[in-house]
Amino acid sequence: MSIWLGLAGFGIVFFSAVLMVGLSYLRRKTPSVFRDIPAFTRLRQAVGLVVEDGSRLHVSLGRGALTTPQSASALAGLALLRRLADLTSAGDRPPIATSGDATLAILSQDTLQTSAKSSEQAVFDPAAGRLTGLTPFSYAAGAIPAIRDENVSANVLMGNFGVEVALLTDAVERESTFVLAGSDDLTAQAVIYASAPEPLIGEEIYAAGAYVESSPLHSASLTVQDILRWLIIAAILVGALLTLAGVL
Amino acid sequence: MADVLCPKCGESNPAELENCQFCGARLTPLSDSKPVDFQPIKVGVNPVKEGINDFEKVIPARGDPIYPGEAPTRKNTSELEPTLPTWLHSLRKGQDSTEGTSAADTSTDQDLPLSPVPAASPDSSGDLPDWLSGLEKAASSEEEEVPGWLASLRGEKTVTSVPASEPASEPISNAADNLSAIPGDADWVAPLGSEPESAMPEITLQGDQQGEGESPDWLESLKSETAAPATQEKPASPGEGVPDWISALPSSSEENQPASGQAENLPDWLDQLEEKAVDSKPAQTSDEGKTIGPDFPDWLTNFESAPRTPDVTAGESLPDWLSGLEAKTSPESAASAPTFNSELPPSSPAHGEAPDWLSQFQAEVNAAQEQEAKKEQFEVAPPPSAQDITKEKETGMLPDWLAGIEPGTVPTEGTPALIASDESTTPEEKDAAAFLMEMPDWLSKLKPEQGIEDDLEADAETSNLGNIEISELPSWVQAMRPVESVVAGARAAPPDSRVTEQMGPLAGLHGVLPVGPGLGPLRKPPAYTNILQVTDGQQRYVSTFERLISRETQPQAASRTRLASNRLWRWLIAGLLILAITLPLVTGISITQASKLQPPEMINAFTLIGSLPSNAPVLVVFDYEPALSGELEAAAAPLMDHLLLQGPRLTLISTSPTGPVLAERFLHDTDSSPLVASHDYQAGQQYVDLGYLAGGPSGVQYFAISPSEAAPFTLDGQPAWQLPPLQGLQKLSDFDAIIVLTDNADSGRVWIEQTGSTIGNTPMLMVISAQAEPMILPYYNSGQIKGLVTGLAGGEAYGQTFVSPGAQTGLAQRYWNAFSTGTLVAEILIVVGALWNVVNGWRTRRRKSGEGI
Amino acid sequence: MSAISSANLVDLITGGISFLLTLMVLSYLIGDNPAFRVAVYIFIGVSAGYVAVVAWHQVLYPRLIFPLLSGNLADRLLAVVPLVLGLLLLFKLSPRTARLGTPSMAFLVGVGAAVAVGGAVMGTIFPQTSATFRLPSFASMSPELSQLFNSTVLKPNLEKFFEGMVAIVGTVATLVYFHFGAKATAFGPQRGKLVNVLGWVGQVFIAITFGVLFAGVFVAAITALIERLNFIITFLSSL
Amino acid sequence: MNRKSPLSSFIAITSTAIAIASGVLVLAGYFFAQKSDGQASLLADIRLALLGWAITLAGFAIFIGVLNLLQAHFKKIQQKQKGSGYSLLLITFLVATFLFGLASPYFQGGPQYFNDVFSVVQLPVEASLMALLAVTLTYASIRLLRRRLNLLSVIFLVTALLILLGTAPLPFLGVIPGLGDWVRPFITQVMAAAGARGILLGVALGTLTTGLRILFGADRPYGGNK
Repeated sequence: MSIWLGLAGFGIVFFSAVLMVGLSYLRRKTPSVFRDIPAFTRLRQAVGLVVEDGSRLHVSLGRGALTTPQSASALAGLALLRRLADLTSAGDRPPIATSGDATLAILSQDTLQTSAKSSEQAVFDPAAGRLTGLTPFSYAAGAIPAIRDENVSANVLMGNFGVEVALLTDAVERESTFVLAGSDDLTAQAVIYASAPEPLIGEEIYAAGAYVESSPLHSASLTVQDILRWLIIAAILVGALLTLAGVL
Repeated sequence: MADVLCPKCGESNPAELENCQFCGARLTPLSDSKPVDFQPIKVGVNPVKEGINDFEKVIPARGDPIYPGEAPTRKNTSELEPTLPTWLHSLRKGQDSTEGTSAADTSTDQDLPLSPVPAASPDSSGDLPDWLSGLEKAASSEEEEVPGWLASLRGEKTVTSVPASEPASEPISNAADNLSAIPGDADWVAPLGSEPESAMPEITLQGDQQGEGESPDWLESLKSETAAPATQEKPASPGEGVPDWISALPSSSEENQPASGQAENLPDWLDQLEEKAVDSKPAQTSDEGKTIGPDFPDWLTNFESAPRTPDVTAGESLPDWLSGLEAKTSPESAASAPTFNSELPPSSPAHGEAPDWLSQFQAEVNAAQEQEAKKEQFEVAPPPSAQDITKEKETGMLPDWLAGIEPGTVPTEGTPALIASDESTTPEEKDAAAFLMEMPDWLSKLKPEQGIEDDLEADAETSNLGNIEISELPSWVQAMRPVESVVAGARAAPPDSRVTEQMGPLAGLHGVLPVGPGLGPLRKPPAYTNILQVTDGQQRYVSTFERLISRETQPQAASRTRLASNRLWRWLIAGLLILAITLPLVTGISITQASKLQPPEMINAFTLIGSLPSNAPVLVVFDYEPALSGELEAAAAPLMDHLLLQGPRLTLISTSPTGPVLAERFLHDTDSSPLVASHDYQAGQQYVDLGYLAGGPSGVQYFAISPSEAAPFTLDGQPAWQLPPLQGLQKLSDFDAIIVLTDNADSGRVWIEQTGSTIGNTPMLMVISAQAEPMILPYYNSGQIKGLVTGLAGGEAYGQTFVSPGAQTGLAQRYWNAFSTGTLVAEILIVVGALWNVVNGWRTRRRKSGEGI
Repeated sequence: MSAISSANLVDLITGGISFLLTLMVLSYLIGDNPAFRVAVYIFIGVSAGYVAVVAWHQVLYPRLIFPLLSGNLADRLLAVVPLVLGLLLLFKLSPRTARLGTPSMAFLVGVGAAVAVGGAVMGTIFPQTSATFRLPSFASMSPELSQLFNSTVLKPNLEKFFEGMVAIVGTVATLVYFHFGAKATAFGPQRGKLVNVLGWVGQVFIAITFGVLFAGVFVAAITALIERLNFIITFLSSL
Repeated sequence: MNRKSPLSSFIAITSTAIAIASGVLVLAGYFFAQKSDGQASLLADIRLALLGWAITLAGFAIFIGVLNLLQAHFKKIQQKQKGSGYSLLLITFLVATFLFGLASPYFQGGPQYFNDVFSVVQLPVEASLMALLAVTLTYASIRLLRRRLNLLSVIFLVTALLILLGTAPLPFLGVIPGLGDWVRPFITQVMAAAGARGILLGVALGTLTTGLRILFGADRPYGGNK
């Protein structure tokens, strides 16, 4: 039984992989259109303002350890960080990246360094990618000073958070700066929904790549998600009918 | 247009003559110029710069331009000549490249006048089948000259997508070679070949064989042009088209070198390369836009606005084009969406105008009074760019510039838009998007016609765009003039040195263009601008522009002022909550009767615990953060009290680093959990603490498969599985019960899902924080969890169901009153506060609207 | 005697420290202030140190040092790989040498991505999908027509059936809400009618879900507040 | 990123190769964990081994992270930046805790004292931070309608209030009948569960594609060029 389950799982992954590659090539000819997510629009404006007034951008990547399934949200956050770092590369100061997991902190430094190099900025400050704490709350508490003291005018909280995200959104609210927040954790999403002006719900955080970067592969991923989505819906409905009929 | 004025001597000649009968200077190219001229430029990357540097370089090569000081009115047609080289050059390049590859071209030339589309199709089908289809579709839907445009558009598409990946993947020098060795390089032929086809209709309208006659020296001019950048690939040649080309390449090749090597991420680097190569387009259209002398803003606005005509018309007929347009809005930039949408309406009128605007332009060429009309605009035209230059100089707000240009290019262009989704990897693009906010405001000011009136509405701005299309073309024609004088001065210069211009508005061009990877338009440009001769007219516009900037920064301030945080509310909430909680705790009065709720899942847990045999091995998982220890200790205390009363052998484990300590504390700390601590369980005899189980889900799975391997040691580092509490336990299913204390739905799910296959008949109970309930409850309903205690309420209910023999009251009971009062106060606060905020917000909104009226 | 007093003293000191720290943190309610900062930085330092210690005692020692010192050849060989990768990580300490540590991070990222994908498919997509269509089958509901009207069988089943239906609608609608694909129109990207309608229903479900979760978080938070205040009170009363 | 040295491009290539290879292996271990006879397959063993390494490596990374933390705060102190006093505090407590923790197993009652350090410093602070949320969240929900005044926000608040009323008894009244035993369970177990499921499935889809992009080597956060 579990063998079949494994095969099915493999099938899904393989199917989506093929779809992604194929679509990413099609996308080059006919790009796809995606629904408007206002949060990203505002993010662009905020980033623009950051570059203009020489303030700083703060990206917080959460505390999802790489060895856990929660890593994906952090990886999405890293992809976004790279884009934003490029966008603000000409700003007076590079963005700050805070994270609650050591591996993420290292990755954020790599990302910022790469961006700094590609934008030919000689100076790269490793302190720009910080580990602010190794437990969820110490991480959040450690990120608060970054939000308050470093002339940050736009915050992006994207990654695996728990309820501690409320501390961050609250600190941002006190500073009345911009914040775009999203998490893969449901409780965190609920908190964000209530406490952040620009919440990203559910899988929207994974769309950041496509909305901010829009490389063919990213937009292809969204289309793949849509396709799988409808497959799942179909599965649910069929399954429901079958159970009703007593087959399952 | 009966007569043509000779560009050199100004005498008028019969139109059919190709050379001036008086001075022998070439005449005909002029008439071809307009149509072909802006096509390549508007359409794609290279054409734009090719156009530009052709224009710079071919001027010397071609016959004498107007002499400086001659009255424009007399020389009106010859003023237009400067524009020749642009199209002419691209045309020539196209032709000789196609000649270099396929002899079919010449034949197609003859065919073209009869039927443009078939003409294009034969050899297009040869190398570029995909745009052929688009071409045919287009031809069906467009009038006379449009097919050509479409063809070129299609051609452009292939230009960017096909060859791009090639040169980009190799070192710059090779890429440069590719450029210079045009006939040799197939990739190059494709795009270049596509251009002449697009141009054909117009060419054949007026003397095309003449075009062929000239081919040799075009070839060399072409060579010189491409060779120049190839040899000197350095930031100092921005005005160049090709250097840009290359400047774009480093960014791609450099960034991709590591990638290009490896086979695994082929898809990635391939598309990256294409992206990068494509990037060169927005990159340098914008760069020219901001750096090149006065005329360029108009150029760009022209070239951007012009293509709109075919594209939009095509947009109706060709769905994929339309999707191309759409593509801009969502994937590329959410920000560009509004502007794009707002732009569509004006663009459709635009395409209505453009065709006749074209023909009208042809007619205008010789009409003096028309020229006069344009001269006004010419006076107006340069300043915007003057403003820009000064603007770059003072405030590093180039992105606005870009933004100003992008909306023009990006949403309106059909085919490039297809690429645009790739482009957007360039910082520039992003910036443009990021700044689109400000763009409408000042771009609208940039339009000479618009002057300094400011309205922030997008539709107003787009209407401006609409006007530009009609009115601005003349201005760039005019704008050639100063350049003429410059070039006339530097005519003798060799092809390469034409790059470095000494004076005139175009001067400094080359110091300007940022070259190299990541050099976004956000970059503050080098101080080259001081060699600009700024006329007082330009000065006027500079000041104007400063005003614009200052105005433009205002919305920024506005957007900064968000809802100010309200301290008073915080203090009020804090004070009331603390008061409401402290009073019951201090006084200890009971104002709330015990909960009568007996959730079935809690009852199940109760009966299950009660049914455990004594000395039963029980695994207790401590998976909560210290932050929630208060809630979970209160919730779990009654259950654990009940459990310990059965005298089981406990095995403790945790997947959070802090878990083990919390477990120890929970078992022993008399303050935080008197109920449990009273049992005084002894480590090693009655329970074993396996400590921290690293690795999250996989760790749990590992533990589920083989506990003794996954967690071999106790908290204090001694081998655990020989200790009495673990005697005779090998598998997870050997435990009589598994109790998971967690605050986090994820870790709860992990334990349920990862142990599912190995847990056997061992029942799993959970004590969870209230926040995890909705995610965990389904597993109770599905029978994967046998019992559940949720939060303080669950603990209290359990405490009601199971009365500790010592008749001690657990934390839950002690907290219960405070909990009820505290929650009540919070509820009231929320309701009142929310209403207050609604009313307030409504009032402020009404006040605002009142001011607005 | 002295032992007792010393024990009390220890309790007093430890309790006093916790008490002070609690007050310092709660002072954040008034506003950000040095006291809060001090408490937070101490907290960060201690927790980081604590986690590092746990990492040593519970991860590195048993998984790396122990096998290397007292393991058989296979164990040692297996332990060498993470040792090398770990040493490479040390290069990450300086931006100049950081590149050398890249392979280790690449390994972590690769494994992490795989764990994420595997967990998403096997851990969420399959179980959650199958869990959604748990409806009482009509077969079980009415083995015989006579039983169909037997309320003891029918009523709970009908309830279950209704709940199951709501669950299906809710799940599907929520899924649909996230649908990204759209058609560009003059008014920006628009989704199909059906998608919009279902998506709106989904949004309602999302709002309800978040409401429930938010209430849960709030209860947890207020319980923590109660626990803290209770601690303060007990400490003060113990003086 | 690195046009400079062939070394760096070599590193980039090998890194991407490592990432993809390890990822694919682990993934295969997920799906083909069991042989037909139900025994763990070779792939499953490989996966466990790789995961073991990853976990160990993550342990290493914690130390790197701690060292980074120390670096950053040392720098703050050296440059006498604002708040360097706090940094000093942090460093002191970090080092002290760490050394004490390392030494604790080797003297009498050490582990107990170490646990005390935890429950004296970390636990109260974390619990207090959580307690702060009670106020923060109340404030947030009050501001919500000011920020986004729409039907969904209202639904959100009303649901939250209903759940609160159904969870906590009112003084002197107890839980409102019907609310605690019918409305709350229905909302929580049926509606919220359904919504949560939908969101979780969506998140899983996003996770899937994000992970795949990594496995393609398309996204390379590890200092690749993307």
